Amino acid sequence: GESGKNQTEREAKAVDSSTTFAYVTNGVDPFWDLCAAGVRIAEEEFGIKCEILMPPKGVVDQKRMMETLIARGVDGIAVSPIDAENQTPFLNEVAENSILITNDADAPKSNRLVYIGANNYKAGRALGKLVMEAVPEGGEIMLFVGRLEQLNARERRQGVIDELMGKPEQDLSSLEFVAVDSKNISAEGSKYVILDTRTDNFDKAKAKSNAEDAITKYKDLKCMVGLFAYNSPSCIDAIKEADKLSTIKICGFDEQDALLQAIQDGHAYGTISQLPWEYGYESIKMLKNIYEGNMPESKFVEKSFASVKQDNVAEFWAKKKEMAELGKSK
Amino acid sequence: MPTSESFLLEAKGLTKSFPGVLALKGVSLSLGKGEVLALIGENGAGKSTLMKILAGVQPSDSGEYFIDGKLVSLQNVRDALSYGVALIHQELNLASNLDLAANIFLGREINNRGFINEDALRSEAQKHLKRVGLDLPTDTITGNLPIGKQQLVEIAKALSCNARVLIMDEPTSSLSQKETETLFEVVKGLRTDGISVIYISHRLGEVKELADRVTVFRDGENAGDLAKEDINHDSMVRLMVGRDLSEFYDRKSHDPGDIVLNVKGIISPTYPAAAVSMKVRAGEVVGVAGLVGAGRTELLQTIFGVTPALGGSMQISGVAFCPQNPKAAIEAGIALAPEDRKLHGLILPMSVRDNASLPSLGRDQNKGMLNFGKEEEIANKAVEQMKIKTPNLEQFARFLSGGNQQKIVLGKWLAMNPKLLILDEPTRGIDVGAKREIYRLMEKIAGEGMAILFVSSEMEEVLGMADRTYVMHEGQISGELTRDQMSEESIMQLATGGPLAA
Amino acid sequence: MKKNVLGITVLLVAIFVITAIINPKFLNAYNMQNLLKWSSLYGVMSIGVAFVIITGGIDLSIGSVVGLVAVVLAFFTKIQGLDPWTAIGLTLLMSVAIGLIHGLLITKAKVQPFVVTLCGLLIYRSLGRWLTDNQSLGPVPLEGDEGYKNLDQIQGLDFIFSGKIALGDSFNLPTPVLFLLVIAIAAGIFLRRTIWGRYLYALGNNEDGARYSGINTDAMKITAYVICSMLAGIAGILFAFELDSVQPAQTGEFYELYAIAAAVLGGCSLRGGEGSILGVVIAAAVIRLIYNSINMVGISTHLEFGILGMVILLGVLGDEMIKKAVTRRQLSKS
Amino acid sequence: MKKNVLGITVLLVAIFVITAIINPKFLNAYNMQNLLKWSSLYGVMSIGVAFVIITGGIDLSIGSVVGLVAVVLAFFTKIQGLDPWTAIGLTLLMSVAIGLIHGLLITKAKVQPFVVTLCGLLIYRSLGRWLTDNQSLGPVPLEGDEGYKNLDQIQGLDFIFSGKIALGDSFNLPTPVLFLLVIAIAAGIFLRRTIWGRYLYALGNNEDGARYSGINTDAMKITAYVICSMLAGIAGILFAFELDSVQPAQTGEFYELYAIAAAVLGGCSLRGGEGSILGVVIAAAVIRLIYNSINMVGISTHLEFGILGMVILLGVLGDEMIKKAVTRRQLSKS
Ligand SMILES: Nc1ncnc2c1ncn2[C@@H]1O[C@H](COP(=O)(O)OP(=O)(O)OP(=O)(O)O)[C@@H](O)[C@H]1O
Ligand SMILES: Nc1ncnc2c1ncn2[C@@H]1O[C@H](COP(=O)(O)OP(=O)(O)OP(=O)(O)O)[C@@H](O)[C@H]1O
Ligand SMILES: [Mg+2]
Ligand SMILES: [Mg+2]
Repeated sequence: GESGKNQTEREAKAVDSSTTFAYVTNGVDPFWDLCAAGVRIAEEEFGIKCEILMPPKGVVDQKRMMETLIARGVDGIAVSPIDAENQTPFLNEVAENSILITNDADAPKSNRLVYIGANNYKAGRALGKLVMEAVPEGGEIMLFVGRLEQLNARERRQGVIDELMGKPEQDLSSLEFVAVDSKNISAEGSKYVILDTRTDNFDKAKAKSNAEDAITKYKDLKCMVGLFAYNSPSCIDAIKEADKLSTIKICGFDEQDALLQAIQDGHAYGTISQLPWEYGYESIKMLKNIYEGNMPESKFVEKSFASVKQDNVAEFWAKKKEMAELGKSK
Repeated sequence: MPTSESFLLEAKGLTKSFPGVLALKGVSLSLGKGEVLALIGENGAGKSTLMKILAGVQPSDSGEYFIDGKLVSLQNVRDALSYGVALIHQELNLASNLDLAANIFLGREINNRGFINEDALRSEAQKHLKRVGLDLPTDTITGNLPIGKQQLVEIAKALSCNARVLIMDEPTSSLSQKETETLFEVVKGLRTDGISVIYISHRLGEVKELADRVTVFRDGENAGDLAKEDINHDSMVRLMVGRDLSEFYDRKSHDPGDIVLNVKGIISPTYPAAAVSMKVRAGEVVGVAGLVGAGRTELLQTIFGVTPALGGSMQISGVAFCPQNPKAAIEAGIALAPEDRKLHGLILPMSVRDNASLPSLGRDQNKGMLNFGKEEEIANKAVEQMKIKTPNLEQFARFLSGGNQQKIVLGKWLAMNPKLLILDEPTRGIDVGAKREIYRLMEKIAGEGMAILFVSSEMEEVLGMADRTYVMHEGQISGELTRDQMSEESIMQLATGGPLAA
Repeated sequence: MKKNVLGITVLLVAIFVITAIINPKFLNAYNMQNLLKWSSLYGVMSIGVAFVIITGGIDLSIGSVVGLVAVVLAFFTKIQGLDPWTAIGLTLLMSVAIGLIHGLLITKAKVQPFVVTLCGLLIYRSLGRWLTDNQSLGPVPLEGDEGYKNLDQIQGLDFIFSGKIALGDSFNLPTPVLFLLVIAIAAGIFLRRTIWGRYLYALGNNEDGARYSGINTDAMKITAYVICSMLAGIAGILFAFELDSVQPAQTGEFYELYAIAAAVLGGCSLRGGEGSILGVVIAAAVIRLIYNSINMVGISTHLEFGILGMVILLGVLGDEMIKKAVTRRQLSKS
Repeated sequence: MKKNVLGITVLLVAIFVITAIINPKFLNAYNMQNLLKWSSLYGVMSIGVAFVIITGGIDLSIGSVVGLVAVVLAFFTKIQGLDPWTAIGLTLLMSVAIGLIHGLLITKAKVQPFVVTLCGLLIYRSLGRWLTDNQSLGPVPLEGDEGYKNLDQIQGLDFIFSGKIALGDSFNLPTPVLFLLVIAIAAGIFLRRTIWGRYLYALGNNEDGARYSGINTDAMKITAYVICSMLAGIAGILFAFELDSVQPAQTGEFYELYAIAAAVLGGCSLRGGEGSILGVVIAAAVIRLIYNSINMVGISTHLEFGILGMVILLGVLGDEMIKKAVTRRQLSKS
């Protein structure tokens, strides 16, 4: 974009201890503490200062926090925009005043310089593959998620649906979504039926009672899929208490301890991790490179994600623990 | 039946019911032009209820209401005002956060398309305040005035309506002698101007002085009318209670016992410069007289621990005592029947039983468990002893008349068997029948050796009941009078700060 | 009083029957167990807030207290490795201290309850996040955690607070139900059979009147806030063990609104002096039942809030109308 | 009245000066602009709730009204492609209707304000989510959207509601400041110079007394709720254009608490009959200032809530103490 010129025209200079970058999350969640670990590693490695800001209540807080960062004159910002599309004008304002990159969620229409992130649709498809491995014979599946207004949640959900329904891979930029309250999704040639998607507004108690109610309602339920970090642990609890571990499989997303424990114990099948610490590290490293005048070739740095199952969970968990320790703010 | 054109206002066969009460059972009332009609009756006779109907505050259930001979149906207060009918409520109804000018013209502001014309408002308000003898800046916040002055503001407010009919529901209950006299002048002036007044009071002396005619209610029905020449104390009482009342103040002298309350130079927050000392003996009835705002209620509240003393000392039966809250005072053997029984004396939404037993609960410790049998006993005893008129013990205190409410207050304290009973305006707003019962009770318990300290603004009551009287002026005790020295003149003299004539 | 409980009971039965007809699986033992369990958790909390509402006050902080207690408990057992019973004791003590502070600020410093507890809402939420650096954590330690050596004891606690007791072949009674029963009965006795309960109703109706009758109104009000925070604390412990995972920024968020809604729907008047424990417990169950029914019937989760809001509003409106009708009938009789 | 405004002004100045000393960048034009802008957005909303609080009521629904209005506006302009001015008109009409419903339920059906607006909080939030199927959307359409043909008009609106007017070289005045100014002055005049304002204060202090004076108290109360919801609606439009992004489940969440906190900190008493617009506006600015300072000084965001809570609590406590001291001095003088 045009106003993006400011960023590239910036005079390149080496980072030093007065250089400050900021890492702005999309909310308050343990996921971001794991990202923070990566930020800390980068901070140490490059000898710079990094601030981590977690807006507690959505777009408003994210906006005001970033405004303050501009007012303070930080040298670069890595952000996970909450509403990528509609926040575009503001992101452009930020991009004019600082180095702006996005991570975790992209705002492709804005003047951000780079996006670092996993393709949530692909991650969803990977999760779908896990489900197919967990219940190869097919059957009824339930999805659980915090809120469906977040793009990453929708993409993830669509990935799972498309994979299970045997649909061809869609292009991320032109995704077609299935309505969020559609029930009993099935397709010709697919052995799977996706019964419903229940949301809980980030209330863990609600997440658990949603899982319990699904167990009550669907006798032949084969697999519960949690799209947000806390969803699958809630499902595990509910299934354990209902004594259905042998009949209902669980696949999750992200890397909460309870889920990893369940994978280790064979109670859950597997999870998709976005390796959040790499987000933090890569973002800061990217900011540093741009600051020093090294623009990357591509504006889209796709990050890998890991599929964690019983065979590799021990190793993964050890790494996660290390990162969690590091991510604690000082 | 055609209505006589000569009546400005006429009500016929009005009925009104409330949950559980039939307050008016078809009452009638008429008012001529320039007439001062006194409306009297026992507590709960339905006087205020009828007045609220006449002033558009509440609708009647049935019956007819004529103004200028025309049948009217009022929807709200505004309608009544448009017919020229204004009501001064029995209870204060001012907005305590607004200033005097705002209150006087509340709802009738001088305005230009909604914008208030403050200057005009203030100068008009000033006039009306002067009329009732209040010479205060119009921007005084109403809540900062003592109750008596607020009552005068209410009257000024009603006068400012330029009403043809002014209804005054117990306007003098919290006025001083002097303020009452000012009010009388105002009422007489209104009569001369051809304005009609309905005047409600339990003070029969006032009625005699002012009224052109008296209408009497009993139990929501008309009990009779008295023409000017027939108005006297006995005739009014007879119509009100349906029989003659013998000797009103029935005091025998007792030999006072030991000193129960000994107050030495206590200082209360309202008058920090004045130290008060007094003694009350067992079996003695001690009065405290004074003008409104003299600090009598403050004194009682300090003794009772509501507003702890800032200095000085007190003894109860020789034991030093300095209550920080009413609980401590009650534990030391003091009881207070407060001036404002609805606010301080009772829990209106609770039953007669709960109210009567409330202070006793803590004393009859049963490891904190309620003893329902005992409660029942206390409440029954109070109802019997005080002759409380209530359908049953479950009745909410809210639904009883003022006199019966006061009797519950007294009953709950007598159940505690205190050493000292303090009464603040024990008969304010209470009808003659109940009054006499309260006086009898005071006599009886004093005879049994209880010490009684009471505050009263009714001269007659002090003269009739007290063995000894302290008179207060601006927070100080300006004099102490024995029964022989007590007279209307001597009390007034001390109450207004003058020296006692030799 | 009885009439209020009647209205809400009819509502409970009506929703129950309709849901059972639409989806008979609603009635199976597992679902009933869950319904009982959640009703108990929210019930405990709602009883607490009922005490405060009866005195004419309000407590907006309980959601944050639930969160903070859950966070601190997990912090003690998992990160500090504290003896689990000591941890329970300390967290309860903390919740009592919170109630005490509320009570003192309200009675002695004369700050309005709404303000005190609104600030509490903000402060405790912040404290929990700060203490754990916003990491979600569960009260039951995992291998390698500090508290792992106490695992047996903690699993014992886990059973006490979120276990199930087999009754007959297929029904397992969730232990929170026992907590609710004990607390509800104790609260009911306290309110209706002890002098202090009477004092609470009296001061809720007329504080000055109660003080003039020799009641130490400040002490009683403080007691109500302490009971409220303590029950929020117990609810916090129950939630922590039930969920096995505590999120400092989210656990308990908005629960104050549920609890207040339950108290109001159950017949408490926000003007004070009115309300019964039975009504509140039934109302808490109604709210949980609505959630359960929405899932059972398969209504979109977007509409949950709205349905809940409508039911509360109609419930309160209906109650008001019943009361009016009863009064009118009494009138026409007399 | 004056004393209240003094206390809060001192607080404002103190935080301002301290922050400026710690981080002089706080004073730069860009930051001042933002501070003014956010203060205005929250100020508009807080003025609305002040009206209701002055009558002795409360409105817990404004956060949800802000959310719903923002959602519906974006829905109209972006998805339905409605004429933008019509869209603005319809959403304002909706907010007025909401206030009217609140007022009628409170005055005619005699349901308590807390209950009515708590149900409102739940219902409107749900409505917004249901209407948009819980998708985020912005009021300004993007290429391909239905409303795209009205783009010029909408961008005009965008400027009106969230534009910046250059004053001098470096300072741009955000347009919401003008909204706040106009609304605050109008509200101040309404409350202090018209009969209706006087009626609101009178009925907040003594409702029966006001009715006995011939004031149509029900109509006045309804007016207060209508004003409150309408200002929440205006705030909703301002927020929608400011953020360019509306999230049905989140936009406006918790704002009722900010607005009530601002009203209380600004000198309104929840008992009714007290409060001034100036105080409320300053208090809203203080709250925004606290947020800004925390970020400027670089304090952990985990502590934001806590600091805000402490400041409000201490502010109200301090105010209480000042009042007491003044009374005592007056006493000792007399
Ligand atoms: N709002 C109400 N609700 C229920 N009962 C009421 C109400 N107002 C009045 N009553 C009852 O109606 C009856 C008449 O009351 P009213 O106030 O008219 O008596 P009154 O003659 O003015 O007595 P007092 O001399 O004590 O003022 C009483 O029994 C009273 O308890
Ligand atoms: N709420 C109040 N605010 C300010 N001043 C008050 C208040 N109540 C009483 N006062 C003042 O305290 C003084 C003493 O009042 P108090 O009520 O004790 O007088 P009193 O002699 O008992 O009169 P009354 O016969 O009305 O009870 C009065 O001058 C009055 O102005
Ligand atoms: Mg009367
Ligand atoms: Mg007095």
